[in-house]
Amino acid sequence: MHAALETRGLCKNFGALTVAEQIDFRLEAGARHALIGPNGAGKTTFINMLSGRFAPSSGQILLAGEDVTALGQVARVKRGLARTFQISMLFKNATVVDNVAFAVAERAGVAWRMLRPARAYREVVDESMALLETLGLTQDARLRVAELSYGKQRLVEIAIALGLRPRVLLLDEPAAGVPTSESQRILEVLDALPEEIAILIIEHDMDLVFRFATRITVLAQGKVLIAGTPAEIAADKEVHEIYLGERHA
Amino acid sequence: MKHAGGYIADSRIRAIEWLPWAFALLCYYAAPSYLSLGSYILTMILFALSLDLILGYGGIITLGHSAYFGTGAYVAGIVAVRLTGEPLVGLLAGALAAGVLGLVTGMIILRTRGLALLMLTLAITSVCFEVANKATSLTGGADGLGGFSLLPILGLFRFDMFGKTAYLYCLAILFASWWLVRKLVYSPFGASLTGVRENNLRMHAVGAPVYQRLVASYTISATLAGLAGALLTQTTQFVGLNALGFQLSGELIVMLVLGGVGRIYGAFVGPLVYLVLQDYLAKRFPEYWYFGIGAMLVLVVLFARGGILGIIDAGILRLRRKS
Amino acid sequence: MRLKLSTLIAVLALSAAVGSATAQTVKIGVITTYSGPTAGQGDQLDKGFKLYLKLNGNKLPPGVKVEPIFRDDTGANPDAAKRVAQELIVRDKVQFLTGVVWTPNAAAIAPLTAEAHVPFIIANAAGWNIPRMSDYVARVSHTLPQSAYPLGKWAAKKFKRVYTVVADFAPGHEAEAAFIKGYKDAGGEIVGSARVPLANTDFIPYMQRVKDAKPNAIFAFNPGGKQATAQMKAFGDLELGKAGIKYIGTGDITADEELQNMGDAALGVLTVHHYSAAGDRPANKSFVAAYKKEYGEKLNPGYMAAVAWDAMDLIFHVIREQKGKIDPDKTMQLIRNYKNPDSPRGPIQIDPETRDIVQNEYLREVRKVNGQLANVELEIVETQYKDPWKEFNKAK
Amino acid sequence: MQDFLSSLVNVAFHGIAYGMILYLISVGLSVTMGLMGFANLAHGVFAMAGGYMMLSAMSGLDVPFPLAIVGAFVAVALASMVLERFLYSRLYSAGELEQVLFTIGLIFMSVALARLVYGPLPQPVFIPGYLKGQIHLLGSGFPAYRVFLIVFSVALAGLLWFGVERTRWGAMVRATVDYRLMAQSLGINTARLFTLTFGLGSGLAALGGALGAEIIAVQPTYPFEHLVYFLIVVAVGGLGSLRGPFVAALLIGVFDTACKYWVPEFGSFFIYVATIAVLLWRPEGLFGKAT
Repeated sequence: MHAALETRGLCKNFGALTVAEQIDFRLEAGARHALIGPNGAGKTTFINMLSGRFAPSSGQILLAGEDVTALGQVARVKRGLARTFQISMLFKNATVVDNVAFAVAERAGVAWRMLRPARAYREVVDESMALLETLGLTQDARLRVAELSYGKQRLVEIAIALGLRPRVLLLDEPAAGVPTSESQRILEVLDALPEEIAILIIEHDMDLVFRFATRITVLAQGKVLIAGTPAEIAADKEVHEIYLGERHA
Repeated sequence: MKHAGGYIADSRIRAIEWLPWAFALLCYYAAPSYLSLGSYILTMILFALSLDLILGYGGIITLGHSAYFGTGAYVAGIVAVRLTGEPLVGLLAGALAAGVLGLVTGMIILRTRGLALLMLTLAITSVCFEVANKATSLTGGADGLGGFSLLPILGLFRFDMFGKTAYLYCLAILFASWWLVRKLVYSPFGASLTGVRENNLRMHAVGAPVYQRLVASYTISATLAGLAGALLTQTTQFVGLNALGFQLSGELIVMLVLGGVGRIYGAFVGPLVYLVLQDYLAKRFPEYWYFGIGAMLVLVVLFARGGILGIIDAGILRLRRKS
Repeated sequence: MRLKLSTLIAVLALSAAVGSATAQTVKIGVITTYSGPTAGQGDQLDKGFKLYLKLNGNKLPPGVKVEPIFRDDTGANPDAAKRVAQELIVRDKVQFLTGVVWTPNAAAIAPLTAEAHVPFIIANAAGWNIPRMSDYVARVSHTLPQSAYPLGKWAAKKFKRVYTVVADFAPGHEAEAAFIKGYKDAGGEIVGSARVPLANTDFIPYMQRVKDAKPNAIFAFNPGGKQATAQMKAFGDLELGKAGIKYIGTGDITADEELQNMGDAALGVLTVHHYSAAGDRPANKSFVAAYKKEYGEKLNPGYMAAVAWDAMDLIFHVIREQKGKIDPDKTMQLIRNYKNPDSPRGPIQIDPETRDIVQNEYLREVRKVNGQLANVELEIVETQYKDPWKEFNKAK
Repeated sequence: MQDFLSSLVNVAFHGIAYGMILYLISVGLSVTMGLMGFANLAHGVFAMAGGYMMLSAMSGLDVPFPLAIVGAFVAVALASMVLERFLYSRLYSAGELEQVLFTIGLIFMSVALARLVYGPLPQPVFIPGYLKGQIHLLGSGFPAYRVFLIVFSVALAGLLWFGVERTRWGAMVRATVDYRLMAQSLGINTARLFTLTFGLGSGLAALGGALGAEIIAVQPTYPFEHLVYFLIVVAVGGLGSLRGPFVAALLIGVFDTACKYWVPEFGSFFIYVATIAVLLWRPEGLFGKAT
């Protein structure tokens, strides 16, 4: 059985700066996997390589056993890999439902159609609305994204990714910058995500990480420090020192 | 900014959308001595509409759209001189040539962004300019291409010197183009262009072939620009090098932004206001008319980013809030 | 079937003419260049027209007034010029068109005047065959062969080898062809020819090329203005004069309004042309004095200002002859027989056959007069001279 | 062969002189666009203003040439700083499109104003006697004024390089170009830095316009006419770099002069083709940073 997503010896240099060094990583099918590490550990760069936004300097990326290292973002999305962004990367002046529908339309292969009005593609609109409903955004569907609260914008991020019906979902700090009043809602949404989706999450909120993840990888200075169950990580001395220590001390 | 299109937008033509057409017909009867200016305005509206498709929907800032306008204009002129005086043949040939050029150049330049893209569009139109300047036997060079005459449209409607036929001809072509652009804007394709403009990176991340889609919209836009150029040639029975100058591209952006970007009707309002104002100022102050144009631009950018339609929107919103 | 522009416009223009027969206000559409890089040339026409209107605007029969309408064609921009002319004819219902710096613009306007029966008095655009494009065109300025051809003949006696550099548009091509014909027929040798794009501002490379070819003289034509200055400066900077190369050309290259900008490099340049602000005819002296009084002591009228003056004089003449009731065909008849023995440039007349100007061509040299550069007239090379090109290219 | 060599030398010389003018005018534009991300198409306005200032100071007030040059630099730099504070700064957060339009508007207005004040004709240029004539070197004569131009511009380029690479101000500019947010968090007053840099860039343009008046005639449509060349220098050289515009201006000056010399009938055709080629090869310009 292949891993949903796997990397072998993944490296990335920006000039003299090494931000990823020999990363071997496995994301099992249906996993709830968290990637943690201090600022500048190379977490977002790692996600960018996985999603195809950056090409790695060396190493391999395998999606369900298939080598996708040379493929672009579009091809990886087609193969079921979706991601969200750390800072909201939304279509700010478009409506909430359009934000989701852009993704759904690409997946459903109707985005090239030129002659019938978009609204006539009921299946796209209905699916987008249904997604918004599961995230509790039905009321906001017709608003422009820029008019939403930040917490709701984070939910739209997730909705867009789900519109692609991914088998692997990369979540880059889904709760970053969200006030506690709204972060609870995000956690509920994460908990309710379909089980068959393999999820890799980057998050600084340790409470969220330990409640959500069944497996944790710690990244420091571009290298995998340790990987294990939440309990193993919580018990690890080194992790405590460089990372958790500063919080729990 | 309020953009037309999207998955919940009602794509049926609203009553108010017939207003420009009613107005255009009214002008035909009410201001017969202004028809040559009118034809020019209609042509520039079509040109602005073509730009709106890539600027307003694709987010591409170009100083080189006159390359396609000029190509359409020259091809229509050359067809009339060398092949046939049938207007529709010239029109189609002009649009087709511009479309092909748009496809080829679009494929080359749309991989870049920002300043590089702006400069590439500028350089391409400058190259076209130099080519037309040099290919004297075909284009007349700096002297321009004139001295051809056209057959009646479909063998029925002769071009007259009042510009009546020309005006209605422009109106008909503009109407057809508007209908097409409207379809595009409200289609999933148009929606995806909005997505590209709003957030290019995110569009990649949802698996959209952004480059291909930009090339497609660029080609369509170039075709429409070529159509506008061919119309200009046929209604004035003359083509000069200015049709390829980057100044024309600059003026075009000015007109479109003045009206409002990315909402179809900005392309109608902008050229109308700009050209009527220019006509008025140029007559009153032939030496200094561009001061007024410049001041207007600065004011629009500082105080009315959404252009004239943006001001109207804001006004309506305020009225609604009060009531 | 060939679609001619409809005769409807003619009907309109005629009815306008009839309508205005009682109104007694004669509308004159003036098209010149007010904006863009070549606004300087347009300004010359503007100044000449306005000076005439100011000093002579009242010399009309009682009850007759003229209303000039000034419009901008933005430079060598034929489609804009054509649109402006069309508007002047259709909307403003002008009875005369005049002005026009640029040949391409005039060529675009001429067919309209044929349709609309509006007399069109060209005040600069020199392309030789424009009057043939419409029976309603007359020209008071010049053609390039008129000066370049006699210059060629004259140059053959003085210089063995000549290099030609002209602006790359119709008048430039005509100047080149006429000079070469006159020069070669008289036995001269052309060692090279270059055509410079109309938008060019840097003449150094072209002049370097000339210098390297080691001719005895360089023949130049450019559309005046800052190009004339730039070319002259390049000539001076590269010291072509010291290399034994004489600078000769049509009067455009030492246009009076620009001459002071050219500096001492211009000294000794030889040109053939029809007008010089330094001409010592009494009519010219009073014209130059009036010009300086109006526009400033430092400014000299160039040939375009002088021609604009003459164009307005011609229009006033035909208005007076018809007592303000303008009939296009009668107007053209009067124009064909127009003579002015006392223009600032000397005696002029319109050739009844070609409707082009007949005038003296002077050989001039740039010299310092009272500390200022001036085109000093040395001799009349051709007296009451018609456009030679129309003789060589007889209408079929 | 001798002839060919001498024409080669001449083409190179005049190309370099022309390139240096382009460099002086464009370097400020490169810095403004790179540092502030502002697409300032109206940059040529400052060059034109410099030209007018110098010429009217010399002809109207009999100010000597060196003083007129300095005066043009200072006056335009100050005036542009006022403009930056009151107008440009309001558009830093706006999109490229707004900036383009705004600056086109400024060009239109300045063209009309220049015409109103100075008339449509190019202004006469009088260079001082000691810069006239030719300097003879290696058997060829070179116009003294252009030799002066080259020497002066190279010296200025060196000074600029020193200022940016070796001074605290330069370090702040470089830091801000690379990491704007970080620079702000480090306590660099970016607003003041922008104003100063903008003033310097405009002042340099004024210097270029004034010194180059002999070669590029000063007249109202100046900002439009030469805009394309300034932009080409900046785009080909790369944004925010000092070396980029220098190399690009030299290349363009020499290439343009050479094309006009050897294939005069093609005018500027090859410049545009070369620009397209460079930008396709390196969209960020020869010395720009890849994004």
